[in-house]
Amino acid sequence: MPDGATIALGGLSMNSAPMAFVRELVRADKRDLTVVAIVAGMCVDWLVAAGAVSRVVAGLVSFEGLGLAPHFRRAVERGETTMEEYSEHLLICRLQAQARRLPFMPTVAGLGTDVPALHAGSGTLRIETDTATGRPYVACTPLAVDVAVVHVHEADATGNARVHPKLIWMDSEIVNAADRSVVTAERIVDNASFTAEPHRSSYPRFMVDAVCAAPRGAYPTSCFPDYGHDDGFYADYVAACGSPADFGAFWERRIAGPETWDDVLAANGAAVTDGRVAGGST
Amino acid sequence: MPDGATIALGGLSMNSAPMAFVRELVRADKRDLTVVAIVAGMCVDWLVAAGAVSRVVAGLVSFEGLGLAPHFRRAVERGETTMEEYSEHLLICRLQAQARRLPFMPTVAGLGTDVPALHAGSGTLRIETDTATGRPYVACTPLAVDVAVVHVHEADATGNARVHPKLIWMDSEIVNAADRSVVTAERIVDNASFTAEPHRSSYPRFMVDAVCAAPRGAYPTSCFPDYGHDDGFYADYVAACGSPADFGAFWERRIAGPETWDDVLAANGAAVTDGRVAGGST
Amino acid sequence: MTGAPAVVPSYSCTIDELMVVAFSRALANDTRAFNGAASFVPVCAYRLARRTHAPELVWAASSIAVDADPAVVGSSTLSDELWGGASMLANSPADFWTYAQGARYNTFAFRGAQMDAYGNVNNSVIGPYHSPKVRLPGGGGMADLGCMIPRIYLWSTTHGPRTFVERLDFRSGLGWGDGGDHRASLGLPGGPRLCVTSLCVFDFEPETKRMRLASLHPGVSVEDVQSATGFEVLLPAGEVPITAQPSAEELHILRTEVDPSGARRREF
Amino acid sequence: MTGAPAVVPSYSCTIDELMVVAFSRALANDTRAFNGAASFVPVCAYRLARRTHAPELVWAASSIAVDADPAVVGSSTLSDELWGGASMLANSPADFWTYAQGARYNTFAFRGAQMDAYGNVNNSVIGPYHSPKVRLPGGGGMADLGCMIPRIYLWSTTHGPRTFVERLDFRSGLGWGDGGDHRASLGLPGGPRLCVTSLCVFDFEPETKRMRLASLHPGVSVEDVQSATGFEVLLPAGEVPITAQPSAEELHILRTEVDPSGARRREF
Repeated sequence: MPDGATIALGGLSMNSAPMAFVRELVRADKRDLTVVAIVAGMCVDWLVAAGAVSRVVAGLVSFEGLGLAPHFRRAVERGETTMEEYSEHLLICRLQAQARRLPFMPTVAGLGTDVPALHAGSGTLRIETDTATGRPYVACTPLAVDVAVVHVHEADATGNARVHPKLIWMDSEIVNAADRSVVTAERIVDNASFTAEPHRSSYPRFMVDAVCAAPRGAYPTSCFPDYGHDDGFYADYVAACGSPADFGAFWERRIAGPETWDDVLAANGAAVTDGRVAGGST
Repeated sequence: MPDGATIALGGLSMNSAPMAFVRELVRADKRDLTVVAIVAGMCVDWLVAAGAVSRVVAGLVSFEGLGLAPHFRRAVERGETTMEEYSEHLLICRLQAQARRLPFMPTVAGLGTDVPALHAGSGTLRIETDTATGRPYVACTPLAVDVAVVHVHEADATGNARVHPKLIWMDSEIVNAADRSVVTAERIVDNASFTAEPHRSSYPRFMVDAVCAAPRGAYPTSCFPDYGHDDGFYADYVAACGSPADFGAFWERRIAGPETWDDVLAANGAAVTDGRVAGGST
Repeated sequence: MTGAPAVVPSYSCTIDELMVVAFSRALANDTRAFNGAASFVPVCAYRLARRTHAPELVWAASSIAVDADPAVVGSSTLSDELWGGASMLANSPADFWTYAQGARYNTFAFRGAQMDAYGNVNNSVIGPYHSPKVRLPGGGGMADLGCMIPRIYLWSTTHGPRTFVERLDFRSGLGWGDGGDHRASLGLPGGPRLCVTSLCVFDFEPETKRMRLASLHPGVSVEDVQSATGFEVLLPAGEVPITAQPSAEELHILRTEVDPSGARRREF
Repeated sequence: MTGAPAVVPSYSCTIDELMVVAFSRALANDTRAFNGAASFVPVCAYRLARRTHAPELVWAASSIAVDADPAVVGSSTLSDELWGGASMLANSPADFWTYAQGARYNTFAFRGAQMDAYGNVNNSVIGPYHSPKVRLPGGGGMADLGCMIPRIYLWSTTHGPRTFVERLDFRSGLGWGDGGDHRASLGLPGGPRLCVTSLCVFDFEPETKRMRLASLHPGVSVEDVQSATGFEVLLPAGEVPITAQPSAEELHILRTEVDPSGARRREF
């Protein structure tokens, strides 16, 4: 993952983001990344806080009812990071055009809004008119992605992977579009686990280039049904963002400083157990 | 289902066609139907044999290695039935354009072949050029469908429906495109069966307008894992097509004549049991 | 972010309850709805309607869990805590977006940091787009679903002149667009039906498609609404009615079955 | 439907085995293949290659069952009987067609009632399209996958002049199109690599993209092939090799593990 790469992150809002992987990017001191995330929050904020991101390509970046994503917000307001803003579906259509090797995907999404005009210059979206009906549509051009990273419940050593109880969010869209894909998994299991229930597999091995074990690897986002998102972490994070000194300490103690991901979990009172994470802030 | 309607049939080749429903159409003496079927065989041949079909909209109609579909073949050769021929994916794209209320879906499928030119006059397919890249694509226009009929393993009284072990073929494409949908089901089950495993549901109740119990309703096509297709029926059917008299007798005895669907199964030695249909011709 | 005047209803219910009930009563039996993030008022309204006058109403929790009937509403309207009792977990790309594009789902509710008289919303920036005073989260699915879904509902728990503005700083999501037949001219179905706020209920004047007072919450005057609204508020012919009081049954169901933990108050 | 001369190989294997092995040897370790209906020769070739020189080869039975490893090949190559041992059952619209369009599946084999020198195929009609002598099944996915998949293989168990024609009555599926750079000019990846027939193996001359003799099955002469072929057969520089004999190991694996029931002979 070189500096300057375009990396797409899975998950949706406070659910199933590949946070353990994101922390590794933070610690590897990456620079100038373009981060594609359809509906995101904490994962983008960590990378922006680390100074790793020059451009965010997204439909939404927030902590839902728990607040704005503070570093994302500030970096864009200061012009330090570019927000290349799409809507969810316009971004999905760009990813689908890439995955399906189409010159564009058409959609009515975005018509009448100010979103398409943001991209008239770059040409990534074009408003066109159907020749037969005269109906307008938005032509969404392919979005190239170097690496997609998604978090799953189980994977085998060859790359077969699955989400429990099924793949519901839009992670498959980034995996399908990306040149290479990395899966982080709560558990590494035998291939026999897949052949026993092949109808439950989410990704075949040939769509996955690397697999990493990452128990509780989506923390502080959820990986239900195993664990929910950690409200307390979000609240503490937002509170710490009130002052650079507070945030520096928080960042060092609870995110970037601990040696291993297990240490991060321990520092947040969210060590791997059988139960769901409930609260968890230390 | 009025005469002249456009009806889409689910299943793929020798798998999971809604045959019990098709037989009801035969017995109801329907006329002038347009039948949409992506990859079909016996279901189309029965309707053509009954004189119910003026137009077939399909990618493929055959009995695979067991032969051509004799009535379909003859009716098209005689000009009695029109074959509006697409490829699988061109047809899927037309159905998707309809389902998604798009003016067209683009694809590279069909480029360089003679298929798009078949539809230049009607305009249902158009070869266009992407304005930005100069790449050609086929614009597939919406295909309106009055009623889709698909066969599933289980449905509840409200219309929730599922295929075991999962929906693999393209039936969802016709359900999504159609104005109304009918599900025939091997078993009617309680809603609790769906709420217990909601990740396994194939269609939500609001996509289904009517549910009919039809045990072994896909016979002689398969409904695996419950039962396979009946090689013997196909062979007997093809053999009977050698002479009108033979076929008349076969048709009356084994398809159109029996009073109920259970009687059809009995006449074909394929009565509902717990095992797979094996052979089965009488 | 709001300059809304305090409203103390003279009812035995709170403003969140009044809003949920007003929203709920507007929902027909053939409603097929879903929800996004931080949508407690709509979620409670859908659940309440289903338990009262609209038994066949479809609600897909988080756009995923069809016919969910959870015991409680939790801290996120995208959490699986909301999915209990569902008959189907739909896949977002293959199922949800197809149902939404085909208007199989026919009802969606959204709100923005700014909303204009035509029910368009801004959730992207406050100030100039490229040097914003506040960078907001982004429109998410509003630009999509505003175009695809025929029955759009808006709500605001912060009715004030910074929310209801004459001109959006950015149009993230489509309501009636420029008004009149603009939306239809784009080939798009339906449009916004109601906007339920902390002061009143707006509908949309049929010709211009501008917000029009449909009812005032108890204790709120036309002048209160106008002074809390950055655009000219259209008035109906005749007297403006008072938003109907929730029934005892509605309140009981809302408080004990639909949202016993009071999650709806998270938005206030 | 064929005027092919009888071929009696002088080997201790049958023609179906020779064809399967020749096909199999052409498959690289990074092959990611799937199959459609009545595709016994390709199915056996994929399975054999995976068990011999291409252990990482992907084969999705019926385009659905990824990495299937069934005990036997049954009477249909679309039947679930073929899906045993799979690691994933893919959904056709959401998964298969995306993988195919993106060339994540990179290998497909098809054949037609007619094939031309450029590897284009006809499975739609014999005779004029609108008043056909024979209405064939239709191209199915050939028009799609011929355009999407970079590594196309053709096979024919009925090598004769009615199958290999100068001019197709209808082009149902795309090979090298009009030859030369036609395919690339349409923005399409790759193209046909080999055509394995009951008489010989063809490859494609790199410039014109016309079929060229790559090897003759034992006992078959160049003249036999030309007289069974309706277009001019290109010859390689130098002598035409004989199709390599299957090894004892290949034959053993094919007969005992890959296809013990002899389903491959259904095509002959």
